Amino acid sequence: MKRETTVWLVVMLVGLAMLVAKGVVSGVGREYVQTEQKRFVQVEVPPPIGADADEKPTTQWLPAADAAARSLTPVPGSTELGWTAESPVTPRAYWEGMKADPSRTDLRLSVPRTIGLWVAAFFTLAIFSFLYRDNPFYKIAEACVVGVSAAYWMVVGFWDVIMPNMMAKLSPDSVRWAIPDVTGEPEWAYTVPLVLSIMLLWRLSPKGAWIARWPLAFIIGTTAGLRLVAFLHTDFLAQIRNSILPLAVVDQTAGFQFWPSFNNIVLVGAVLACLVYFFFSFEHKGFVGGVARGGIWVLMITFGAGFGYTVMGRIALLAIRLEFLMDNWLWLIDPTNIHTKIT
Amino acid sequence: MIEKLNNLDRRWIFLLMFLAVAVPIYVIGKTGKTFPETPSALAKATFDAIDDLPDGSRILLAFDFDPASEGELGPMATAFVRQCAEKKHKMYFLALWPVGPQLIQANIEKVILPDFPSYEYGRDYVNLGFKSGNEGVIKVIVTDLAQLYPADIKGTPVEKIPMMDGIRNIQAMDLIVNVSAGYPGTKEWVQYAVTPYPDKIRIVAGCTGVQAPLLYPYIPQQLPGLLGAIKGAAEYEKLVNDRYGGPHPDPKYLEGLRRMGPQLVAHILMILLIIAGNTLFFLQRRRGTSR
Amino acid sequence: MKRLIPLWITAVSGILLIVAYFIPAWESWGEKATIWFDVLAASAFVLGGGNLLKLHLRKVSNRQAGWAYSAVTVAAFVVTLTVGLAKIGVHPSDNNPDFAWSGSYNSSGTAFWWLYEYAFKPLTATMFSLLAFYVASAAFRAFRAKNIEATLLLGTAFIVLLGRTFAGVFLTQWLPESLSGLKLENLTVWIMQVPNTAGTRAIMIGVALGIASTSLKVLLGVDRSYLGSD
Amino acid sequence: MHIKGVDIDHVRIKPPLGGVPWEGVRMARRQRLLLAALAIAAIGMAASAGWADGPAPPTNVVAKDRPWDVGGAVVVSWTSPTTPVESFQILRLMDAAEVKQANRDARVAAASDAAAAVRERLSAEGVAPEDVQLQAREAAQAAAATLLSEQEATAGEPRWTPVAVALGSQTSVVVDRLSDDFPGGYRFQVVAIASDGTRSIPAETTVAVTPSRQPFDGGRLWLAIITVVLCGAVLTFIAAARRGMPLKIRKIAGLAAVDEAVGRATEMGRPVLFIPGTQDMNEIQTLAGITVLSRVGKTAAEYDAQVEVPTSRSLVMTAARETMHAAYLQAGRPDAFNPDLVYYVTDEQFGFVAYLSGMMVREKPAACFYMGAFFAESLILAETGNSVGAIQIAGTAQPAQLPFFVAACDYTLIGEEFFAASAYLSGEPDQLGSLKGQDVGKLIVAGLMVVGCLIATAASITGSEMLEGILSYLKNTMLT
Repeated sequence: MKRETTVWLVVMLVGLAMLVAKGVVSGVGREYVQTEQKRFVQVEVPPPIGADADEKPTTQWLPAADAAARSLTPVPGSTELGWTAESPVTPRAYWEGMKADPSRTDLRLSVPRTIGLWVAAFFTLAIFSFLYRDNPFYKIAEACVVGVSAAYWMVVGFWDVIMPNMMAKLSPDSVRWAIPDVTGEPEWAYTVPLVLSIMLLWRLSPKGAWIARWPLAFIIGTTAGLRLVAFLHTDFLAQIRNSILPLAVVDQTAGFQFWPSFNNIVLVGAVLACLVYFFFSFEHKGFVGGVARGGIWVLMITFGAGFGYTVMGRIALLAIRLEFLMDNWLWLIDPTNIHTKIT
Repeated sequence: MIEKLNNLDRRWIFLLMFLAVAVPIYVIGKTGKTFPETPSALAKATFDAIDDLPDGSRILLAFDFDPASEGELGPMATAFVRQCAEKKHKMYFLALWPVGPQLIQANIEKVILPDFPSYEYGRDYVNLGFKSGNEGVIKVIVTDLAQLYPADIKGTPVEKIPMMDGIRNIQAMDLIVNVSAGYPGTKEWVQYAVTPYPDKIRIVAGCTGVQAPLLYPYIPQQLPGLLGAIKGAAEYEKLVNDRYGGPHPDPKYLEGLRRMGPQLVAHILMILLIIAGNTLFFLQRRRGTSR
Repeated sequence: MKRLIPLWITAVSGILLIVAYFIPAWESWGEKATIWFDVLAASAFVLGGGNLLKLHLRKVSNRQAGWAYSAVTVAAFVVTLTVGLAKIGVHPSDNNPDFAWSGSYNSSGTAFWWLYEYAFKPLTATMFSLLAFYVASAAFRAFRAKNIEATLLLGTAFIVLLGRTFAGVFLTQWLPESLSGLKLENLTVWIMQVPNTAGTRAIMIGVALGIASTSLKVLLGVDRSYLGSD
Repeated sequence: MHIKGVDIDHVRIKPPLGGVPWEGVRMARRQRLLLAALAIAAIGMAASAGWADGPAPPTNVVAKDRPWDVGGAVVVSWTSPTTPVESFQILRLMDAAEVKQANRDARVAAASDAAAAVRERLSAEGVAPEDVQLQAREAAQAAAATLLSEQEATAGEPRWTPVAVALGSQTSVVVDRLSDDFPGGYRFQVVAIASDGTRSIPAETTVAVTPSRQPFDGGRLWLAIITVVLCGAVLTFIAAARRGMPLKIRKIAGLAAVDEAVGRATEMGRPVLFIPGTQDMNEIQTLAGITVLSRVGKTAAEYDAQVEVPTSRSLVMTAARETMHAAYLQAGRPDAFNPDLVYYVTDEQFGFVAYLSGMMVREKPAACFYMGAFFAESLILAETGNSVGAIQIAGTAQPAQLPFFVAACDYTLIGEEFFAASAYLSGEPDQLGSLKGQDVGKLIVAGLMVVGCLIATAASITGSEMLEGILSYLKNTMLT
């Protein structure tokens, strides 16, 4: 065995031992849930008091308790439907609940969620391990993230785009099994994306793969058209507008204002210098070169500021991952007081 | 020696960064102490934009971020929801990012359900959910909300939601509060909602550090208030806590302030690294020229 | 033919949308085109997902180096896709308990949600957080005052880094009120509001022009590499 | 919002059919009742001729469709009376369907308010829940019935709803959120309100007006002109280039490095990695990246280097395959093209990055191109590429990511340069012509900025109203 492997093996074993010790002494990450029986009945809801005389009652599904409270009678022939729902509770809520009434059965440890928590911790550590160097743990994590995320977006695309934005428009009746409240008439314009989609998938067929260029051409054409005006409107015109500033700010009561004037002059001058830098028709020589150089300096200051600002965000991201490990998983810290043992 | 340091294995730097973040989290987590914050003008402007509205105004809360940026944006989102709830504003949640609805739900569960139990879904707040289409969604809902949001996230048609009564589009909102992690986000809201309707739509935003510099050009005409990164979140948290938190605010409302601890240490580390890198560079150059 | 028709499609659809921007009656066309694009992009997942499966399955069947990881990818993909499309563990929505499929595919407690919450989320968020390490290494390695440009870059970053924490406030709090503009936190605000705004604005204007001219080239068929050749 | 005499917070304005209430007005459910009451009170006041103390009414009230708009808006104008006026209130005649709906809503609201009041009172007194329920119901029915009889009593009378307020100094106001097919057209009333809150007799429009949608959006006239000028400039230079006009264009550092990087990869026998951003085909930067790819692909085909193009979008994969195929064909080596090297990974940003990081560490590409729209992944990619010793060339228009590329890559194309790159690399004269067109755009920017700033400065110093007017036209009409 290589020395490095040995060292890492020892580190992992020690870590594991410490984890077990921590678990025995003060506990480690667990997830609890509260279960609840949901019951729904189909009832006739009369129109509200004061409504027009010709308004008809509507048929709705309501939680059984709610319907009973409003003394509504179930629709004849309908059956009560329901299932058991789970909602997460903090360990503290679980302990307090069980302490108050040890016979409660609605509060319990959730095995899938607890396993999930540990899986998440494993994945977190596996990604971090890449910082040391590429290794099998990272490779597993990488393989998982690629597979899960690719499928994740396919599922989102199907349920959030294809179903409501194409199928529901083309034929509302055909999607009622999944989107029961869908209304409206079929919109035949949506045959266009349907046809284009089919053409796009034509690529999979051995013949006529070039058909797929048509939808591509459509996408690129519409994109170019939309962006051209939108960018000229919002970024081009609006940015010129915002750059039109008085170079000498004079307040009618207070007189000449030095700092606002200075800032405006710097701002306008800097924008112009940067524009000169982007000018393609002239070589950066002589006067133009000098101004362009000033433009680069402004850009560099901009980049420096951007860098400094962004660093903040990146550190917060790391902080939240480490908080997850220390707080949710290892129970080392408890800033929001949710898993410190109650006595 | 200089040569060796210059080619320092970057894993040492990684280790330093790890410690710079992990140690403060542990210490602050154990002691609960945070660093003091002085709110900046922009944070105050954001706070005032929400606070100066009469109680019960309509606020559109667009949560355009994902769990990956929750570290920066989570505390802002929480504080926004809390301030709106304290001001009794009507909250309309929606998301342009597919995972936004989960984050909306998480904030409802974190703030509204425990601390504002009298608030009723559909009357005081509503979750309209996610719609795909990026800025296209904005372009549609500025004139016609029902076209894309015929129902809320639970599938309840908007006609049956009391607080949606009379709302044809988002021009009916008194303010848009956007929490944004990138595209689509604050820039698109400014471009497609505020710019075409400058008199009717107002927006304040909280965004990640990386976006903030890009949004400065829109301040203050198109974007009166902006919270940049966790620092902005911490400043805003302080403003909200000072107004509504009482002497001992709930620790869940101090997340941003707590996270400023690792931030400070990590920033100092970054600064030291820049100094170290340059010292090495100059030492090396001097040696290079004297040779 | 194989290139001419696509070129016409591009030109006509693009120019129509430009014109539609100015014509109130057509204004909604742009929105419709955006929705259609999403539908197309969602349909294209079949191409992408199919390609992913093909590549990894080939790796597995050829027993290429690292084939076991490809098998993991395939397994993760298939499992996620199945539980997501089949809505495994999803309860009906509260408004329609009689429609078994009416629940949201990602509601809490479902198998798809589990994968999202305990695999997707930690994996991507941790990957994102690696940036904290990389910025540190970049600061050490790349931020060196080699010339004026680099010095400006690192100097600004330096001030902003300090100015955005308590350290900056602490370091320059001794400055008298008359020089408060030089306090690091105020200097940071000035940098953001003046030079940074100017630089960003110039980039935005340039980008808008670049996008306009690139779009135009595409519409006119001057730039047509994306269409391939026969 | 408070203007004396018009307490907006207590007016619930019923929008036109399916419309939204006029902005700035908050709607609380119980305020519906107040609106109904107010409308009835207004009529009642008129009937009792109690205007004696109020100011003189405005005259010449005219409503006209707002020209060159998208419809749904009307301009109401009037002549102010000679007596001092604090504000004006503008009201609109409701049609039968609106009145019916408003009456219904008012009754439902009154009923639910009455029930709520009873419930609150009785619960506090400790009355049994069933009794509370019963009494609340009775109270609700009574309230609804009372209101219904009131409504029936005034059924034939015209009902006016407030739609706007104006300051005393104004003589016109835009009323929007109207419907383009309101039966019979809209009629308006204008009421003058004095500083003590007394109201004048309402002055009515004589002709009904229907808003309409015009064929052109006048508010975008200047945008249209600027679009035409810019596109025209690009087209002119493209045409000039085609006629053989020599075009001088400055060099861009970094572009020369493209060929060099591919050459180096060939020498080292390692692959070239090309990433066309992480956005889809509806992003122009992706298109620009793909155009650069066609050049890189062609060079690689000539050198016989291997180019790997992982994409994070299926459509980009499709387009990139077409491009690479064409590039190999152009280089005369179509047989060497391997479509499997252009492949889809995952749409998820960080899933894509996780894959790329691992792949870069394992395959150690000699050259990495990042050309397209990038977000947070920029630095992860650039740092990983750096750690494996690759030459890195980046191009993006995402200002936020430029600092990272500038810090960690060998060459970076900044913003507009990135779009220009495709034109340079192609070397075709008409592509270069477009760059000259872009320069015209920058001249327009500079000209407008200089002129605008001079006017603004002069206006600020002199305080001249004429200059302020010009400035306002420039900023608020031309440039919005």
